[in-house]
Amino acid sequence: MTDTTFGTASRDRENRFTQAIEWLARNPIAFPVLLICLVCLVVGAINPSFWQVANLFDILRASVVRGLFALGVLTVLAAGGLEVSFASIAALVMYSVTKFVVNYAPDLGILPILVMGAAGGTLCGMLNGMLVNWLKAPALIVTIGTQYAFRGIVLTFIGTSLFMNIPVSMDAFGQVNLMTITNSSEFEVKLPAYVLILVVAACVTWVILNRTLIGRAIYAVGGKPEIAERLGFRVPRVQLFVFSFAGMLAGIAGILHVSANRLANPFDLAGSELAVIAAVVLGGARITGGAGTVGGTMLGVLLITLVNNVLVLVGIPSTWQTAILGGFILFAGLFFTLTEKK
Amino acid sequence: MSSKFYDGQLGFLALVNAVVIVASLFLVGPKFVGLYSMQSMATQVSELGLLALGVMLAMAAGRGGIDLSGIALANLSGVIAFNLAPQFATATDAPMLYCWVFAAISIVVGILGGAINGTLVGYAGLTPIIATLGTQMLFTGVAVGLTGGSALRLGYIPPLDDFANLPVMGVPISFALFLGIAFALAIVLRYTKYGMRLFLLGSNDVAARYAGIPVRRMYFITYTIAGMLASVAGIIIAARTSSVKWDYGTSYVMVAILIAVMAGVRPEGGYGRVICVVISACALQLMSSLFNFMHLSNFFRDCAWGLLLLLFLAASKVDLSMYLRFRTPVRPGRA
Amino acid sequence: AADKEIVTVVKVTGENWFTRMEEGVDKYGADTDGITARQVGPAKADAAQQTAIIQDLIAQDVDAITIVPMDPSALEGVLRRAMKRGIVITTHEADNLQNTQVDMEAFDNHEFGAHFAEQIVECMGEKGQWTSFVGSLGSLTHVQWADGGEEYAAKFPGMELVSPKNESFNDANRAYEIAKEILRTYPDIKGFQGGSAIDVIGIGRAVEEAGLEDRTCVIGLGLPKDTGPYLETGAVDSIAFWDPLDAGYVMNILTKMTVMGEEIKDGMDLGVQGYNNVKVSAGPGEGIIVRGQAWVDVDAANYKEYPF
Amino acid sequence: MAGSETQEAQDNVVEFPASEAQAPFLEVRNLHKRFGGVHALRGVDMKIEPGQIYHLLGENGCGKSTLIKVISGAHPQSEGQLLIDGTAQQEFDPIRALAAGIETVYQDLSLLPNLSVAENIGLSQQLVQSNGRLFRWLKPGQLRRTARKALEAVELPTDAKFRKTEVSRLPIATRQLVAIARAIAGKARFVIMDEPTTALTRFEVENLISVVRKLQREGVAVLFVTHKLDECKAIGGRALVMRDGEMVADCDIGEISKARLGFLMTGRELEEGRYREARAAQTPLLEVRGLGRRGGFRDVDLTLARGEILGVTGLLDSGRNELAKALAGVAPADTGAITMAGKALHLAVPNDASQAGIGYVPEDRLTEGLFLEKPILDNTVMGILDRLRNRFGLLDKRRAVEEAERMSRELQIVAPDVSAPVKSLSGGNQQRVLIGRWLATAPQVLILHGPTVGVDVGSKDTIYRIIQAQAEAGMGVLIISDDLPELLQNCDRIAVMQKGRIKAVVPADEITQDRLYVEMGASLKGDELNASEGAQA
Ligand SMILES: Nc1ncnc2c1ncn2[C@@H]1O[C@H](COP(=O)(O)OP(=O)(O)OP(=O)(O)O)[C@@H](O)[C@H]1O
Ligand SMILES: Nc1ncnc2c1ncn2[C@@H]1O[C@H](COP(=O)(O)OP(=O)(O)OP(=O)(O)O)[C@@H](O)[C@H]1O
Ligand SMILES: [Mg+2]
Ligand SMILES: [Mg+2]
Repeated sequence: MTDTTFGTASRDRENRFTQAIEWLARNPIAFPVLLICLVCLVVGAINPSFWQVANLFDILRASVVRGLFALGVLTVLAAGGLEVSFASIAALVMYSVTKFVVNYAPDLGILPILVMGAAGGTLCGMLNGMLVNWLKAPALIVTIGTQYAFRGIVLTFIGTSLFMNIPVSMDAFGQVNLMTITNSSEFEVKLPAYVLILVVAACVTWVILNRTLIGRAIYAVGGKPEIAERLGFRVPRVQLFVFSFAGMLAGIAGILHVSANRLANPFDLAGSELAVIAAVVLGGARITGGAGTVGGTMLGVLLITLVNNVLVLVGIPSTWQTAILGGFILFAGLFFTLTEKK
Repeated sequence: MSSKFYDGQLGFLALVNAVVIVASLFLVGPKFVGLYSMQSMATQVSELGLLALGVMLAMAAGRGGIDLSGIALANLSGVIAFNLAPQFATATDAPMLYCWVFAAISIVVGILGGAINGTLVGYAGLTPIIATLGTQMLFTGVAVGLTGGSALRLGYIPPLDDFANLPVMGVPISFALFLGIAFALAIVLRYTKYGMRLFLLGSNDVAARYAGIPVRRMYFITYTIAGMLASVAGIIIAARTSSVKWDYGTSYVMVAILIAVMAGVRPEGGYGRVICVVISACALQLMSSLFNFMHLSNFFRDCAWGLLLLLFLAASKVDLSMYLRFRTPVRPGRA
Repeated sequence: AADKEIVTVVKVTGENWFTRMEEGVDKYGADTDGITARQVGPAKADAAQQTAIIQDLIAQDVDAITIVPMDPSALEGVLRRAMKRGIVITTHEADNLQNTQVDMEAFDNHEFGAHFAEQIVECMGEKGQWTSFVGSLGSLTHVQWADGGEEYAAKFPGMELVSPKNESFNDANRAYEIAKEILRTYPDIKGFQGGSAIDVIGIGRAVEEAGLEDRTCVIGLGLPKDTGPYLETGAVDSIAFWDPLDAGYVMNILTKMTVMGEEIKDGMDLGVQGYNNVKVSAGPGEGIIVRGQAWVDVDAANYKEYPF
Repeated sequence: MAGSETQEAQDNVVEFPASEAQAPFLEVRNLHKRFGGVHALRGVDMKIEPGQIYHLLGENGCGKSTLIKVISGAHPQSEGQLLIDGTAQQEFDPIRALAAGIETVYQDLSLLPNLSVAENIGLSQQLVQSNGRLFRWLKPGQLRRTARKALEAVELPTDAKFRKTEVSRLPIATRQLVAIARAIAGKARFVIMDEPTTALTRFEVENLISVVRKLQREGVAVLFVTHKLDECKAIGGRALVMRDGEMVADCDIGEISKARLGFLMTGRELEEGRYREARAAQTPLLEVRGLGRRGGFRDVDLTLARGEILGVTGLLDSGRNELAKALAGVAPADTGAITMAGKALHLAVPNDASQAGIGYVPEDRLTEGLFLEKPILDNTVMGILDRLRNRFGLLDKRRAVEEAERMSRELQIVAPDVSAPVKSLSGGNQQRVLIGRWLATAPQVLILHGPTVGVDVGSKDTIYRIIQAQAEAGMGVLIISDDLPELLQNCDRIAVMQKGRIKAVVPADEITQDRLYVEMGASLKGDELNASEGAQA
């Protein structure tokens, strides 16, 4: 009698565990949500000053450039590739466009500058796409190559020196705020307007991925390229598109980076690649392609930014950030592998 | 396990080396090929070469294999060895003992770190990119955390310094060690069960499993060896710079991949030769030093590396062996 | 006889600071007969790459190498070998390096730090919270400035140093992020002492965004042109620097003297503003340390006089 | 583009109404297809008329799938012409094929595993409407309607939850129905189904046939690729028989005997190929008791004797494949016991099986069996590396080469030398390399999973000879296959599986092919089936 009850109970538990795993496998977005809640609760409990609007604003502001990169990486990853040249593209585009505008058209408005950034990024991305198609090598290795090539080009041929006299329109754009709050200790916290660009980009990416044929084609190619090809999806075009799109986002991100920091430094952004890929992976995109959502990616970006920003609040020296992020990635990798095997 | 020693890739790489050396005679003069210059390049090439061998192993094992964590682990093993070695010996009283302890701890850390990668890839089934990306951040992060981000000085420890730089019969010790390790690895890959199975595994991991190859253990061993190679590189770096730091050679991740791809290691797995990696590393070092001799900007070098990587990827699409094969022994008849 | 070749190796190529230094190096080469002078540096602020460059220079058998080390301790081995091969080695910003013949410092680093702190203390009215930045804890001079500042400020009981020696890793954005964090953690903070030349840019931006230009005192190393906009708004109150052009020039003067076997004496006049009465002391190794008094204070009023 | 061509073609129809000269819907002339060195199609001619049912028959690997891939635009032809409504097609691709109304259910189903059921069904239609251009809005309404209609036709659920399920989460039979639903979702004029019934139950097959009848009434041509002759006969229509990449017959399926069909397909009499007498079981070697694996099979009891060849057959979902994989340690069983010569075995990974002396030649030679890039040498000696050590403990390359050469001599492998990469060999030779690898290890039991899939006729014979010679020498051989003539030719006993259980074990010389079909539960001859079910009950 006791034996049987025990038996059923444990089977129930096992069932519930399997069900939980199943549910998580279908809703990978739960993973970043859980981690974000966890981090917030722990940090908030240790240091209540975490709960202020200022923090939220800062995290949003710091998420913009990383978020744009992540949307590009997500798109490429969904189509089954991995792109690591985005930071170099952004550096190349932001520095050359800013330098060009300063020297030849210092009064240019922000809109044309953004368009130039987007166009430049698209060109670089297109090059990536063509190379991946043509060389038939893993996208990771190809983009490692272009990463160095782009970086080498900007530093060899365009310039190396940081300059502060960025075009007025860019400077002004970086200073437009949506909201300004003066907090208890009398200093102002501002929510910059360029946060909206990330919001727009996320919406556009979402629409592309979920509401257009190309979006479905991206996932189809990321899932099973041979079958997608047989069903009439033109794989080379899809690849060209995703790399160009990622390039375009990187170009825009570069311009925003300059506007926000009010200086143009060609050495900037290099080295931010891993954190971005980490964000996308934490957001539930599969590194082997064919899966990943905009929502998850945005949450992944928030999570990374959160970790970067709040560790000092709980007395963990910022030097341990990287280790914690590494731990998160491995955790995510293990978690998703486990749910996938089920 | 094709028994031919010579192949197209090998010939091509040898040719690249020869071309660079000849070009250097015209571009910068005979100083470039002088003994000291050669020794200096040899000391520089060892650490890169070891990391590239690790990348080669990971790539050859297939399943999208890659090891992004090599240089991070090299630095971490140096940092941990720096912290622990004084427990066993002091550099001032027993420099020789200290060096051995330092090396031993480094290698243990390297093996442990590699084993973490191996466990993640082999037993937990993570994609190598994710696994080594995660461990790269973890290793780097731990090294940063332990050092607070700054360099730790070893000071002048004669045996360690000699190890990095002293030539014995004209060959720097670190370079000889690199060659020795490469030779041992080549033998292992060519003449042991492990080696032969590794390349089979890389060319088709499903078939390998069906054929009874202990696939998970193979991945574990392979990444562990890669970790060990990284820690040896870490020792050489520590010896050469008399210090340990978390971010030495951050550019090496890419350069090691470049060397491996140049050496004809297929990113899809299943193929790679140690001797080609060694020669390819030498070619890269020759070019790098030549650029320095020619006073070319280092940014140009980055650019050149990127383009070179793409070029070699393109070249691997074209069958070079056709043009480079001097003579292929065609065995008559059939089996 | 053939020209003597002096090569200056800097931390990283392309940054404005070292671009300005290159002007000094080139100027020295042009001014001086019998000397070719040039400057090289790695593409990335990476100690390993700097070492590789020096190794190749040794192989090229240049006559003298003068170095601004990324990380002095990483260079001991390679520099010792260079000296064994008879190459003259001089350094800058590395007064703890053993294997050098001459180390040139633009000034006494403790004094320089104290000079910053003096201004901060005065600006803050001798009381309140303040903090200090360094490029990295490995950058010895930055640490010495921070220490010098700390010692000076310790004389004023009202001054409270919080979260000292934040590392910006020579990255303005990183300095900005840290400054924001500090503002949030210590809302009453009033003083910031910058370390690396771009720290003040990052700090200035954070201060400006928080609307705290008037309440805070931001003072540190900086370059006039880069910092100009923040000096204008008052987000950065004052900067000091030594002219990298002069430093490059003087480094080469000292190197040439060493190559020629001339003696460098205490109180010598090197013919460059700020180095008219150098102090010579023994270094930690065989070599000597030569110090000038070459810092320049700059604020909103006079930064335009310096075009770099 | 393709749309306007179809339009033109329809105008033609108006001009020449119902005359003899009217072009068939689709015609191929002298079609060749080469994959590198593989000459898969060697001059195929074929006509497809509207409203007609066709059965494309032929041995494994004769080129059936290749032919339909060319017709559906998935592969370009190497040579020859493809005409639709009398118009020769240039640069034919999947989009044009779909636009022309050619819908295909591939053997591998060609479903996109990470997309939903509805998307798998409806996306092609939108792709055709946009003529392959991708910068178009998705039409969710159309997607929903199309999916619902098509799912209804194949009697799958039509609710939103099912439509949004990812295909990778569906069982194989449901996937097959989804693939069929996709084919009939659009405005099809010609539906091709490559072995559509392998995973289906009898009920689902009957439902499928009624769908096909409906299509036929609407003037749609249907082509089945199948190995099940009885099923073809029950459906009726025309038989197209292929052999070795050529079309050898086009005739009415009702008027041709099965024996004749078999001869056309294989080019030989079925009774060929038995090189040894069947014999009664002697010393038991491998014993399986109560073996089971969740979702695969259960309560399996089997005994394999020394020197015996035991066949296992059944439908795709009968559990035969899972049983084979469990015995090979690839997908281990979770209940029951396996003993080898009286010793209990625990097979958790393939390595355990090979250590225990069980060799496994997998079904999919190319992805699961061979290392295609690697030479014959590596492929054959990889199992006996321990035996090839010299006194330093290192591999003795010379002896390895000798071993490999000996093996390729014994198995008559045709290759320039043992350093030739396996991918350069013909299918039959590839299979012999794979068998040779296991023979080199001298296993006690050899499991052959579909040993002659995709192997040409001549090679089949050689392989049968090898298998039977090994059994003669005392090896226990287990053949898992759905190729009934193959089983009848080689086996001493045949175990038939149905729904995960062993339904019957019969001596091979006491059973006919028809009878086997019945046992498998595959036959459509209603009476016979009912009778046998009655007998069971
Ligand atoms: N992509 C390819 N590359 C090389 N060879 C191929 C390819 N596809 C098919 N083949 C070969 O072409 C021949 C015909 O194969 P196909 O798949 O058309 O046979 P089939 O008649 O459909 O066989 P089955 O009844 O097993 O499905 C086989 O020898 C096969 O190995
Ligand atoms: N299943 C298959 N997979 C791949 N290629 C195949 C297959 N079957 C045949 N081929 C290729 O088709 C070509 C012609 O086939 P054919 O059956 O005449 O082979 P063969 O060269 O006579 O050798 P064998 O009789 O051993 O099969 C061969 O060169 C072979 O490469
Ligand atoms: Mg102020
Ligand atoms: Mg087929």
